[in-house]
Amino acid sequence: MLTAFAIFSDGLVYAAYLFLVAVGLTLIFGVMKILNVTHGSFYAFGAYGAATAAGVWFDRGWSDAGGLLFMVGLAMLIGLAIGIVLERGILRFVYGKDEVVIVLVTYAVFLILEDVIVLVWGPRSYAAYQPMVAAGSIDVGDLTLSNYDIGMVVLAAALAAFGYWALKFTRYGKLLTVVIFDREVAAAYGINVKVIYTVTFLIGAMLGALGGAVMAPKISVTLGIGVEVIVLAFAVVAIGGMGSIEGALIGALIVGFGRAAAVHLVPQVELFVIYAVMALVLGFRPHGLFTQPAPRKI
Amino acid sequence: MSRLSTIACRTFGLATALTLGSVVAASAQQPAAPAAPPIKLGIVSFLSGPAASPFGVPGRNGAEIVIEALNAGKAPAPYNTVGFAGTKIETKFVDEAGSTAQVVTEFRNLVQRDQVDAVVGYISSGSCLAVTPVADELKALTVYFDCGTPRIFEEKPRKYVFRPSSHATKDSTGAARYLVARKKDITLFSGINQNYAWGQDSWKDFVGAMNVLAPKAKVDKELMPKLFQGEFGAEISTLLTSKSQALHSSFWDGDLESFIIQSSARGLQKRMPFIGTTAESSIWRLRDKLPDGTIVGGRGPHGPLAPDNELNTWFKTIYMDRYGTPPTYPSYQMALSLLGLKVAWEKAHKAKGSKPTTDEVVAAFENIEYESPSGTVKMALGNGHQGIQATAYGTYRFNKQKGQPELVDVVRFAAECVNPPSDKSSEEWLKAGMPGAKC
Amino acid sequence: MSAILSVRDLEKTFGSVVAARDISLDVPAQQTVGIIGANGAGKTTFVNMITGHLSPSKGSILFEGNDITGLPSRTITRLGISRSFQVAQVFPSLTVTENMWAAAAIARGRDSIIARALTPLDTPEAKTEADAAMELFQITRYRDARAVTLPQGVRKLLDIAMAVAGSPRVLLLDEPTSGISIEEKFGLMDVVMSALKTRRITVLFVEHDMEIVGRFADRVLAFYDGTVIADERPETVLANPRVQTFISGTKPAGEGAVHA
Amino acid sequence: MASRGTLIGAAAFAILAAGAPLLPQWLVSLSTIAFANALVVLGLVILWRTGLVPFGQALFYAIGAYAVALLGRYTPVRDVFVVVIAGAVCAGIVAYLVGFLLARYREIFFAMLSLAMSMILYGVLVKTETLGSTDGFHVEAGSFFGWRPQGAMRNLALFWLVLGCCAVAAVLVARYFRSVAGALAIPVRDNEIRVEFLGISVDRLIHLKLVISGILAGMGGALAALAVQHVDPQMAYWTTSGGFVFVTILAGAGSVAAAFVGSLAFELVRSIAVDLLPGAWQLILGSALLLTILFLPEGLGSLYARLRRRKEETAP
Repeated sequence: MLTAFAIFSDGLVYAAYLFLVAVGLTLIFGVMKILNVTHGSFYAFGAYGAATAAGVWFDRGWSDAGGLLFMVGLAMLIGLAIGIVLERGILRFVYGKDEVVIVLVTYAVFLILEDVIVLVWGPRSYAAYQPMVAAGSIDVGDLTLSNYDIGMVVLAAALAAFGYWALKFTRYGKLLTVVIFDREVAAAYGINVKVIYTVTFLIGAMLGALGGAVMAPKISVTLGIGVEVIVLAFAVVAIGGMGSIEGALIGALIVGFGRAAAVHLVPQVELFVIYAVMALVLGFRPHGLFTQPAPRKI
Repeated sequence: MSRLSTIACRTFGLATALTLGSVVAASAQQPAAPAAPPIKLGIVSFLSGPAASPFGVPGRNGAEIVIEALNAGKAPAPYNTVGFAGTKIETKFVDEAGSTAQVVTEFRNLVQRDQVDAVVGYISSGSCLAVTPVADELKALTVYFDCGTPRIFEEKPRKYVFRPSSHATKDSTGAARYLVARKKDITLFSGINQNYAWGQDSWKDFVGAMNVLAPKAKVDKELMPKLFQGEFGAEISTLLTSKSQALHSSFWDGDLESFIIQSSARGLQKRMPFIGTTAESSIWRLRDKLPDGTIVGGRGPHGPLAPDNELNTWFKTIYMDRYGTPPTYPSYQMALSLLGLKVAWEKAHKAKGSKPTTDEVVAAFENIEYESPSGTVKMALGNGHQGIQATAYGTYRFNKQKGQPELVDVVRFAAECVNPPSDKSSEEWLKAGMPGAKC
Repeated sequence: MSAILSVRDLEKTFGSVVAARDISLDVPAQQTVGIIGANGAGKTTFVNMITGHLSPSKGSILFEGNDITGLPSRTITRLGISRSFQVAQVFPSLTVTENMWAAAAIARGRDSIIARALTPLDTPEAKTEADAAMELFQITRYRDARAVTLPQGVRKLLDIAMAVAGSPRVLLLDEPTSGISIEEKFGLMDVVMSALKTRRITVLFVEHDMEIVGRFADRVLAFYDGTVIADERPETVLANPRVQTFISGTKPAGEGAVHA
Repeated sequence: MASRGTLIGAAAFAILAAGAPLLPQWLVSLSTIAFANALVVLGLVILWRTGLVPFGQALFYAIGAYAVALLGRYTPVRDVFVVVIAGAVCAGIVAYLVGFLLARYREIFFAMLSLAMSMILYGVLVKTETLGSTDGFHVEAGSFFGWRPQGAMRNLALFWLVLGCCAVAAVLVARYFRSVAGALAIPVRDNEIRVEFLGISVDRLIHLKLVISGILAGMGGALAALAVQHVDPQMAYWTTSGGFVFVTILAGAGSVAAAFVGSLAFELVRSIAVDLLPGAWQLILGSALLLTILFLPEGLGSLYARLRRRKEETAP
């Protein structure tokens, strides 16, 4: 019983983490058909930005809650700034090239940004644990849960709900749906696809930075965190279906619960769970759980 | 078929040109021989990637200040001669990051292109294992400073490779000895280690030592999360459901700090003390977030676990002055490796009266015993190529008045107490019940 | 003589949508069959089932007496049934000659991938055949142009020429004149049909233009609501009141619109 | 028509082989690794011409390398010719098996699935403590028909071996490119439907390409293992695959020779970058890749130029 509850709560927390990390990636892929390797950099810059913000804020002894907001705010600003530079400075010149070539462009930018992090922040690690510590914990039976983790689950759920609402009921969301469905038709109907692209990329960049900022208090912010996150996010998105928000949510839940169950029941297999699930899902549903394969038109 | 098919090899000529061109460039790089050429050392350490911050950069920093002090002749006696035997030292720093093939290629470049007199470096055990046969092949004097795997000298005797820092077995045996001394009645313990060679070996050795020292104690949870996983919620829950009385971990840096923050937020350390075999390198960042009572090791008697001697005071001072933080164990390991090389070099130089050859330095290096900022180093294992040192563990306490970390109840274990004897591999020694251990 | 192509009780459903049903017919060798019908009447579904792009939900297809129902398209092609497409399917980044070489080479080799990897693409036979086909379809003067730059009509011809490269006995043309201006349509069809006649190929072609159907077809199948409502000589079919109502539009709805 | 190219290639090959003893040793070693990796790149070129980019080619690379290492560890087989062929065959068999699944995928899904496969192998290797886990283990120095050269001679012999393998591979791949199956790469990328309706299975064409590229990658891995004398799971990690894709882009898919030139250029650039700016070599490599894609499409060979033309024509 305890184990079942632990699996449930751990699964939720891990799924929340995965969803926060993957949602920006899937949004950008859905709209722009770009598999954005730079997503790992957004995450890393978000985490570093948040850690810097934490240093500035908490050194002055200001309030914890405000500190978290400041961290998230600064991280998303950094995400926005890098997003603008990247989209306006590089990506818009390669739109229309082969998908795989664009992946490589983002890979190149990712390599560059990895070293930019070293140049800006130096090769040392940063901590921003104040919000995590301040949030405290709650005892549920024999298990102690961190309130910060619970907050993360709430945030992920809110983000998923907001994303669903925004896509279904806002003007921008409806435009996005059209662009996702058929870029050319959208352009033919007078939708400014270029603006949609820019806005989407910036939102995706900010979401990536948000993921980093939210995780920053839980982790030691150090070199290489971006690399780990990319593959994880790719796997989640591939399982759920590239470009689908629901897919990212379901993918995150599957991997989250799968991994939690593995850690509690068969820790030996934990290392493969995510890739095994990915290979299995792709084996049966080549385009992920939530994407219909585009029919071949003759 | 002009476009569908491909014309082979048109640009093959370019490959030749590139290769030959770089030969010309390389030969142009070699300077005309000056009167007294400095001794060239290649220093290899992680300058990028996740291992840079905890190990690579402290290691490089240690090398920089020690070599600077040596070149100025300002180190305390007996290290107060300039450079190595009066000749100044020149360094070339190389990044260890990249594939093993790249590490080996860069090693060859240092030896064959840059013609260094010795290479000092390597943090990853994988790098050390890969470089070792190449070093012997090239007859290049190579001193490892941080990598921990005992396999290097246990698999085969080596000629040109030295490792004054002791290997990883003592970290686990020391941890087990400390734990058993503090908690005689321990019956259940768990471990969380990264799922890669270092984590797997550390855990295996720790369990092996526990089996000898506390045969009644059983392993409960055996967790092996992925390297750099960062999120440990499920592992912490699993441990919270365990009645273990201690938790062993060889986590380092990012994973260590993430785990400490996440687990202390959920009160794990109130239930079982945490034994961190590398925790020393993180105490200056974690400060009051590292729970009091954590058992801290530092891969040997380094940092706050180092003995109180003149060399240590000197090293701490120059490091603090330059970098603003106290040196951690990789800096100490780099310092003792360089000092060992200096001792060997000068011994060979003295015997010969002029600049010694590599083979002469190698012969002089074997079996020496010398002092370092972290105490005596004995090149006792692996035919005199592998150093052993005492080790120490302590219990963490954050001193709120001083606002500084402290280690209390520090216990020192003599080198022969935690290291296998020269005729046994670590694994055999632990299996046999640690015979011949002198404590 | 027996039919080269026989279809029995063919049916295709997509979920609850019935795209084709109750189709049974025989096509004798070297006949030219026109297929007419409004959009969505089941013409392309019919062609897709014969050529293996769609697998029938029910019924069978016999080619030269062998059951080919549900075989993959490439096997059906190798057996001797080729097709062209409503939107010309060519290799846009290759030249016309290269397109023809590719088609000729694929058609000639054995069906083993290993053998394919050992045979050069540009054998003299393949080249000769490609040249002959380009000559036959009168596209030789475009031979060095990239397919993507071709005018629509030439692209259509190339598409059909590639389909013929495998020396099929039966060829299905899916709207060969779609996207072609009215002035060009007849010229194009003249070229195609005379080329196919010299190769003695049985032809089934989907066409909206009744005039073209009347002129080139020996026989006409009229599709409506997924099935064949008329199957006779062109003049008879075109005079059929239901055909005039539902397909050719020469008669307003209401007259004769009695559902069968 | 290929005779001139073949002549130049043969001349370059002869000059490299004959000139190797005159080169500094570090450069011989570097070129050995570069040309071993070039075989992997050559395999990627085969796939890329069809529009497929695997992010998991390290799977086959690692299999080839581990095959050699395991033979050395558990059997008395030491002959380099035997072990290299064994490595290539093992990788080919694995490629054949995973090909049944992979050959059905295209575009990014192909990339992702191949990545998943290589990461599973990575996980298995990391879990295998008897093989040294992430530390990997030593690869026995091989013999050449009983001859066991040492030191510098061994490096030279290995270089000649790698060069020989490259020459054979170059000739065979160039032949393959002219064959029906090889030449259909661009048709498959352009229009799979048309290829199917002309009477050939696209999945089987791609399956064959996977097997060939797997064999090449396995051979590259086997040679790299002999040259480095060490194998570790990192060889199966996705960043290793990423590196191969990187070189493929630099090289371009235009010709067989591009793979060799590109791989050598990459190793030299990386080595110089590490030499000059040890803290920022990724920045240099990333910039090189970015600049190549953005400004030097012509340098990438004919396929790239064609791809771009096609995209310009179809772009909205």
